[in-house]
Amino acid sequence: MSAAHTQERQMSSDGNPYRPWPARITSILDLTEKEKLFELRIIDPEIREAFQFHAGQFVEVSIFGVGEAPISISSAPSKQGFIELCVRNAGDVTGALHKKRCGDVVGLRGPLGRGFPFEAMKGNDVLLVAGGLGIAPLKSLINHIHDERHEFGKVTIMYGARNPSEVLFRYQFDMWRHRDDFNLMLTVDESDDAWDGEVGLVTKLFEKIDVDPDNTYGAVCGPPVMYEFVIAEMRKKNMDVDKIYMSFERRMKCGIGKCGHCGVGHQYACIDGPVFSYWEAMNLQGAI
Amino acid sequence: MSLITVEHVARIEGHGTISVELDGSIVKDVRMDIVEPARFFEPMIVGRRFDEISLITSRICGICSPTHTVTSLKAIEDAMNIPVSERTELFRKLLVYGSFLQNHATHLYIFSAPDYVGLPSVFPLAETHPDVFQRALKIKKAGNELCTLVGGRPVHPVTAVMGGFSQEPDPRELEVFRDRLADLVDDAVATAQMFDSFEVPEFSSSGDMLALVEDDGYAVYDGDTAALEAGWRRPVAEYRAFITEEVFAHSNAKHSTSGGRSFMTGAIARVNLSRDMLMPRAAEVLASLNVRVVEKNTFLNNVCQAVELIDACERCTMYCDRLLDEGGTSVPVEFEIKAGSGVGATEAPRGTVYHSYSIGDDGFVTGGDIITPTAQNLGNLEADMRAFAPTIADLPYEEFILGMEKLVRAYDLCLSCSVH
Amino acid sequence: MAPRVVIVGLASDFGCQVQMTNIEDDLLDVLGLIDLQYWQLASSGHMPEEYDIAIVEGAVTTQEHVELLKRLRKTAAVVMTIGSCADTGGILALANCVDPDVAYAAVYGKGPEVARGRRAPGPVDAVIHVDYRVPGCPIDTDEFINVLSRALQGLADRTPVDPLCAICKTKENVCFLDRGEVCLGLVTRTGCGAKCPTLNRPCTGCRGLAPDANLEAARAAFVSKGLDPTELERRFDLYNAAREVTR
Amino acid sequence: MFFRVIDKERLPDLIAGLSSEYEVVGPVEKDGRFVFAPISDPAQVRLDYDTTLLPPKKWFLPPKETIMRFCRADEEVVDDEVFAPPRVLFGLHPCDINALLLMDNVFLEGYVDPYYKARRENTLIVGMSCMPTETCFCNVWNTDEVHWGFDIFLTDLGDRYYASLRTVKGAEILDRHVANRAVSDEDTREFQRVVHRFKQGFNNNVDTTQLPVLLDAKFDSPIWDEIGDACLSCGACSMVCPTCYCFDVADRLEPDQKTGLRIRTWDSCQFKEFAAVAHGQNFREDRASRVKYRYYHKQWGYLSKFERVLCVGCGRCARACPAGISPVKVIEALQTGEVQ
Ligand SMILES: Cc1cc2nc3c(=O)[nH]c(=O)nc-3n(C[C@H](O)[C@H](O)[C@H](O)COP(=O)(O)OP(=O)(O)OC[C@H]3O[C@@H](n4cnc5c(N)ncnc54)[C@H](O)[C@@H]3O)c2cc1C
Ligand code: SF4
Ligand code: SF4
Ligand code: SF4
Repeated sequence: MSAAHTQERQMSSDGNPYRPWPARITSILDLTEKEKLFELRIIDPEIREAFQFHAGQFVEVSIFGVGEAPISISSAPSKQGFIELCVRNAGDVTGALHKKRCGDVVGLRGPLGRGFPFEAMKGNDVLLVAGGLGIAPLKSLINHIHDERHEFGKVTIMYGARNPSEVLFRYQFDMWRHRDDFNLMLTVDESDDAWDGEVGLVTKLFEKIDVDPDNTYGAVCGPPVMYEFVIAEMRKKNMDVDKIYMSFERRMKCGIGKCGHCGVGHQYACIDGPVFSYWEAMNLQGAI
Repeated sequence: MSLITVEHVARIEGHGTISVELDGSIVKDVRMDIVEPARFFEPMIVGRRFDEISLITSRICGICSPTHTVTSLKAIEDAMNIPVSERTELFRKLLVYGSFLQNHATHLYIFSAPDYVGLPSVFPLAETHPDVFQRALKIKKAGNELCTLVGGRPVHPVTAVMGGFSQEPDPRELEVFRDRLADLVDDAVATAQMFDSFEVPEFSSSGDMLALVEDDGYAVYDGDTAALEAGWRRPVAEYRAFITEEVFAHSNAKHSTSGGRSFMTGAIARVNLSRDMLMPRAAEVLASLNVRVVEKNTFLNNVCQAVELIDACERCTMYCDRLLDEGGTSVPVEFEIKAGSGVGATEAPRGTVYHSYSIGDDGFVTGGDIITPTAQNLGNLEADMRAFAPTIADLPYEEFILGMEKLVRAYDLCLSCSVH
Repeated sequence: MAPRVVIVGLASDFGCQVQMTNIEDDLLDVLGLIDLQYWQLASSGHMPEEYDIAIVEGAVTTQEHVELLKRLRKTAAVVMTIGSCADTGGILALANCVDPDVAYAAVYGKGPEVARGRRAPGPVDAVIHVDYRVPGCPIDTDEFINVLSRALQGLADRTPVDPLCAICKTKENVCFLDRGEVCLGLVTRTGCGAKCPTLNRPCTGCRGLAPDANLEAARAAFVSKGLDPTELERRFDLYNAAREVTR
Repeated sequence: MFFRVIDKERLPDLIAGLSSEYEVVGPVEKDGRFVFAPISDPAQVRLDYDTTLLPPKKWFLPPKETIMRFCRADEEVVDDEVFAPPRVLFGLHPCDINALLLMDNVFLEGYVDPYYKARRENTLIVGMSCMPTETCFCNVWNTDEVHWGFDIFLTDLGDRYYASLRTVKGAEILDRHVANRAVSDEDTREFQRVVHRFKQGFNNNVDTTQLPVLLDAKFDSPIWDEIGDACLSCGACSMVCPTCYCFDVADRLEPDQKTGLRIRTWDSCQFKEFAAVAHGQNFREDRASRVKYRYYHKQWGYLSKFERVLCVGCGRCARACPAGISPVKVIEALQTGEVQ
């Protein structure tokens, strides 16, 4: 299953997959106090054009002097010439990235890893469940589905955040909310006066939906604690173990299957994942 | 009555405060308060094993750590009757000289020179006199690297152990270093000439001068103690009999006297007592300088340190040659742990340091005593300060203070050593 | 604007400050990064009212030190300790093993009380929060420059938490335990490049207890190598007598 | 493969000859044990060595290596050149050669690691037969034999070596630097006798049948806690292991803070921070989970990808571990439910 799904072309033009390409920050949007959305363009036009990816893949963002961090691509694969990264300030690299300004240059390696099985999902219903920052990779998938909406059946999006101020991509949700071909459900753990959505854990939303287990794909991404409960709900709806997909966060240093940090069970999250089916994940000891 | 104090005098190693009591422009009293907190090394080593002692006492001073290490090892070897090889001694000498090079360069350029060129620190020299600044760093660096080559690192040597060395430097590196030391002689000469050109006040210290002496060399690693004016020479094992320590209320460091008289130890004492033993170039330069034969002007301690730099470079070149040519081993000698007492004395850059220990038959230390050069010098320093202050009392405040600081710094005090 | 830095010494042998001057080749580069406002060892001048980074050497042994540290913490955005004395109490904390009055009498006899406000020697972080640390007795100059660089960039403190043996292995040293000698590398904080074992001397624990050390297992390892397990604690006291561990 | 025979006393000719063209690295004595180090005189080479402190991997993946230099101002790599001098590794035992083949899977498959690759390509391997020691268990993994991954392999027949020539280069350098002759039937018979004696020499024989099943089935076994309690998390096992390849990457600025280096260093899954991510989450916080992971990855994770176990039975970890944890003991503990 593993190797075949990974991108195996050597990334950099000189054949050094550790060497980042310079990329320019072309826009920065403050999403919340801790998250910003960056738009990046690889400076070399040839490489920029050649940069093709799948929803669920990630890049290594490099800031020289600080280090590298794996970040999921948030924009849709159908949008070319740039990528969007939704980044939470969580430490050294992400902190340094947050200090960058529009026009600054950072390093980029990728696309890396195995994304969601977009082709296989076609012709089916899709149930997407995100918690917190987990919306970052899922947004790429949602956008991609959006661009090829006619290929899919029912599309349900569940998204839970801790409180209204932490809800990411509000502008997008406001757009999708008014479309009847997306069933969008938002919930927060703690609400405030202005909040008109649901209150409670994301699992609560399952009460409100019907799933056709024979032709529904699931895609889940969120903090580690979330998976167990969301999957239990999906299993209650009789969804197949090999049609539920999830994305894993692990420590990564190289992103290309060498450094060993992202080992999860018998696999590596960077090249065998970060997206795994639930069946695969069940077989990864210590994964969930 | 007014009281002038200079708290935490800058550019000396450790914390001390100068206090001058004035009645108009009449100097009533002058003191050097050592506020450096006591660290209790002597009681600390009691109950520790013989092979840990040099690690502990090395931490008396970060500048003369190689000397404390070597002195400590010698005292324990003396107590347990352990002879060491000539090769071990040569390496130990290199270690001591390494600390001379690094210390003298630091003291002369970083601590003292700014006084004579009217700067708060040496750093501005990097721009105004890059050649001088680079020379300072070059000598200092060579000292550090000599300590690193032999001891494993510049501060607190690792390889010097009881009876020998845990590891010897690679002969190829030793060879490279020999050439580098030979090269350094010219920089040392330039240093001596520069300090000789600085104007110093006419002044003569009232105390005696004590240093180690040897019949056949410029004593640094070993020897007897000699007194310049009292004229005696006695084995270091008797140091308790010829040095008396006293406690004073204003100072965390004790003061020493010899035969009831304050005395000075350090480069000036060594040059006075052993000038005939200097290496050729050092002797030649000394003869060409303004320093007189028996020199008791404390301020000239600086020039004497510079002369010692020349001597150190020449001498270490010779030692490297011997280490490369003569065989022998520095592998630690086998020994039996036994009870005993012993004394070790070595010349630290700023004067003679004495360590003595008693060891029980289990190898654990039962008592220890350490006298550092600065502790010996403090009494003499205060006497000098008292004698010198009135001669500059009518100068404007800033200049008066600078004058006093210059005198204090000339001693190359190591206050953390003094309060150990 | 370069951050304003003060360098302050408590009770110590100045060894780590000396090490800071021992970066001859890089001294000017490093000084170029900061606005050095106060360094008693190297320059005249007074401690300023305001500064951004305080670098502290030495153990806390007097009440004055405590006051000084509190002042530093209030003023400085970043406090960095250098050396074992500041980090663990270092060698000076060995004095804790001796009754202070006995110690005092041993040094000063019946003479007047001169040691002001004596306290049992301890580390800086027992008094104030420390942001960055450079452990070791003395500090390693490379590590110092690196930690300073991290502090200047606002990166997280990355004082190592693992024991020494791994790096010792990379130096291809024959393990002291296998030679029947006590070595403290099993439990000592890594980061020195296994300096001592590589110079053929067992580690004496100058960088303090590795936060992730397994003391129980280390004692068991000593026993299996035919060594006295109580020597582990006794030797470890050398630089770490102020530590709090369950014995 | 082709075979030749060399008289034992002629071997120094080969080493000296190779030294004229290559940096020759071979086993030399260090404080009573052995290391692979550059050779300046053939007499230094100790072909009777048991095993070396560090495996040959350091010549391909150094413990600390600058992978690129960068300039901070324009976020650009200024140099990522690989330094790979022509080198001969002389005297490698079969386990170590097999270990390199396992490393190749990681560094030369998928994304190719250019640093490892350059050194691998510029290095010739001369293997050497050995006799099992106390801690060897290469027999368990069938890594006591090696059929490729070397240029020349020398089997010690007492007064002569039986040289197996695997590559053109190997045949060439042998011919060029040392007198050799064709193999006789007697030579081959002696070769077989020697190999037989070698095979008889092992005293570790742990049962490894269905190891992946055992590892999965016993994933939650308290055995792991017991082993975890004994582990010092010192990482010694990973450092000395010829097949452990994990590394860390960190940036270091030059003192002027303008340029810097991206440096990779050997890392170990036994270190506490190895699997830690942001927000205080650590996927392998406790020792037991880390020890377990090492064995799990070696004997099942790697196997699932490359169809081989990531261990060659060299026994280095067993010798290096202060707590005496070893693959043999761990497998036995899993099988018997008891830590010996
Ligand atoms: C496939 C994948 C996709 C991801 N996608 C996104 C995304 O879209 N958006 C996003 O914001 N995040 C994403 N992440 C998470 C992101 O990669 C991490 O938050 C980021 O790597 C943190 O790096 P940093 O340098 O900012 O933090 P670090 O400075 O590395 O610190 C983070 C934490 O890691 C630990 N740590 C790191 N290094 C060390 C060390 N040397 N020693 C000790 N502890 C250490 C500490 O616990 C620290 O608190 C993703 C992760 C993965 C694996
Ligand atoms: S010598 Fe010391 S540091 Fe090195 S491996 Fe052995 S115990 Fe660890
Ligand atoms: S080996 Fe041990 S004693 Fe030596 S420097 Fe490192 S931590 Fe300190
Ligand atoms: S796990 Fe141990 S025995 Fe196996 S290859 Fe690594 S060091 Fe050798």
